[in-house]
Amino acid sequence: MISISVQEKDFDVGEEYRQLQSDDTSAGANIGGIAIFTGQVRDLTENPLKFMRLEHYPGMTEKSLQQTAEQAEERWPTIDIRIIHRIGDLAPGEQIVFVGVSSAHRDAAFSACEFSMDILKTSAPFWKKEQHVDGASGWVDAKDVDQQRAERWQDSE
Amino acid sequence: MISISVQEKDFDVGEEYRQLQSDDTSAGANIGGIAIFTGQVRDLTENPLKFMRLEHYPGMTEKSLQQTAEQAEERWPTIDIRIIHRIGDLAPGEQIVFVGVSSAHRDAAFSACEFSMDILKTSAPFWKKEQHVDGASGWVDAKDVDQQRAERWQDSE
Amino acid sequence: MKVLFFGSLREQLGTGELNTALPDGVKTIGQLLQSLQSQGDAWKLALGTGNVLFAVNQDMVDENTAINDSDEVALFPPVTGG
Amino acid sequence: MKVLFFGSLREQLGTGELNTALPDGVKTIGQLLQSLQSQGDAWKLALGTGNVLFAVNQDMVDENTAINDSDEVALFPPVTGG
Repeated sequence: MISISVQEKDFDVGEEYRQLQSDDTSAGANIGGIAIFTGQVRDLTENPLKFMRLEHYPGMTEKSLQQTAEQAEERWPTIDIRIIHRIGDLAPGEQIVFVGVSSAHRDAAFSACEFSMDILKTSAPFWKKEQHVDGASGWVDAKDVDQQRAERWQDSE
Repeated sequence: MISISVQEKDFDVGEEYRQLQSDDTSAGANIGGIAIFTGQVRDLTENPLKFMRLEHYPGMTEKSLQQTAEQAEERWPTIDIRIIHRIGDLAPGEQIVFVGVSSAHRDAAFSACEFSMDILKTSAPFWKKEQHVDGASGWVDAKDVDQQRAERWQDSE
Repeated sequence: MKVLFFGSLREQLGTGELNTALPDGVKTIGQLLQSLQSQGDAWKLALGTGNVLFAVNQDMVDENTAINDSDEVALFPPVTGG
Repeated sequence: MKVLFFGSLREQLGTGELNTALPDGVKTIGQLLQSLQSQGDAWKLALGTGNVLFAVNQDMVDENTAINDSDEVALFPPVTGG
């Protein structure tokens, strides 16, 4: 089962984990492993960050995340895939993204989770703008390394 | 910081996640990502499982898990690594193992988490014995694929 | 047709949405990008970077993708979510 | 010296711990494994599988690792945690 959410409000990892665990109607005790990744707002700039503004393309965002999860589901034997991505103004330390995957197999859970994060980073239409404490602001540039991480899934399982 | 626990009692993923998030005295808002894996008892046998008995080598278990976490810490820029492994009798669906890694970087969090799981599977002295509902029981055999997954970390970063 | 702009492009252009007829001779989204640059210096500056991504009907596509008047078209910089 | 057994080995041997003097001529843990097999058929059956792992002082080691009387030595089947 795939669950996608794009939302302003925060998410609770414990609660999301319980949702992944409790898909027992279909999976019973077949879940062997659950892999989770969350991303947070870092404050690494010399100029202190007040918050990160997350802009997105409503409609396409959900469609893109859904397609990413479906691709993961086709490549690995997953049970559930849950993706949450926040939008709006997020302070340093706040959670931005959640990807959780349950599977009968540990390798499938890990791979589908990491794949989803890597593809999301280069294909889901979100844009970050840093808003600094001193009033300065600037759009975050896309990173080559993210493109490379996404591309490595093209030629290897 | 490394935290290792071998315990009979269950663990709460939400609480463990909060611990990973809250190591702010050293990390501040430097955590960019947190990767978590949990393993559960599956019931895949034709003969229904009553519980899985987890036996271990007290002392060596903790030492082995500590060494695995230290190796992960040397290879990737992690902030915190938390490993929990349960022992005793665990029913189908119960949690067995937790590995959580926080890092400034998503790739480091993912790799250190997956590495720790793979190395743990082949080097931490735990043994599983299936206890079936009908009274039958049998030790679980080690899997070649686990050995292969551990060995792939020897030649690649 | 509706052309949407996001992120730094939206900000540079001062608009998130343009309602326009498909210009004569424009058959692909790459050609639309070229055509829009003739609207003025701000458009040329924002869209002439060689670093613009395309979506047609909410799917990311390449510059050679055909478009028509009823499509929802979007132009935006490389994405930075996650 | 103290020799510990775990998992199926412990069960097959009917004991988790053996207190014994280091047998004459035994210098490595691989040699200890050979020596223990001479204790009887059950020992030969359990320890002669070619599928026994070794730990000395709670570190996994290979069969050529030297041991002495004060070491904590353990023999066990491949591990199956996680």
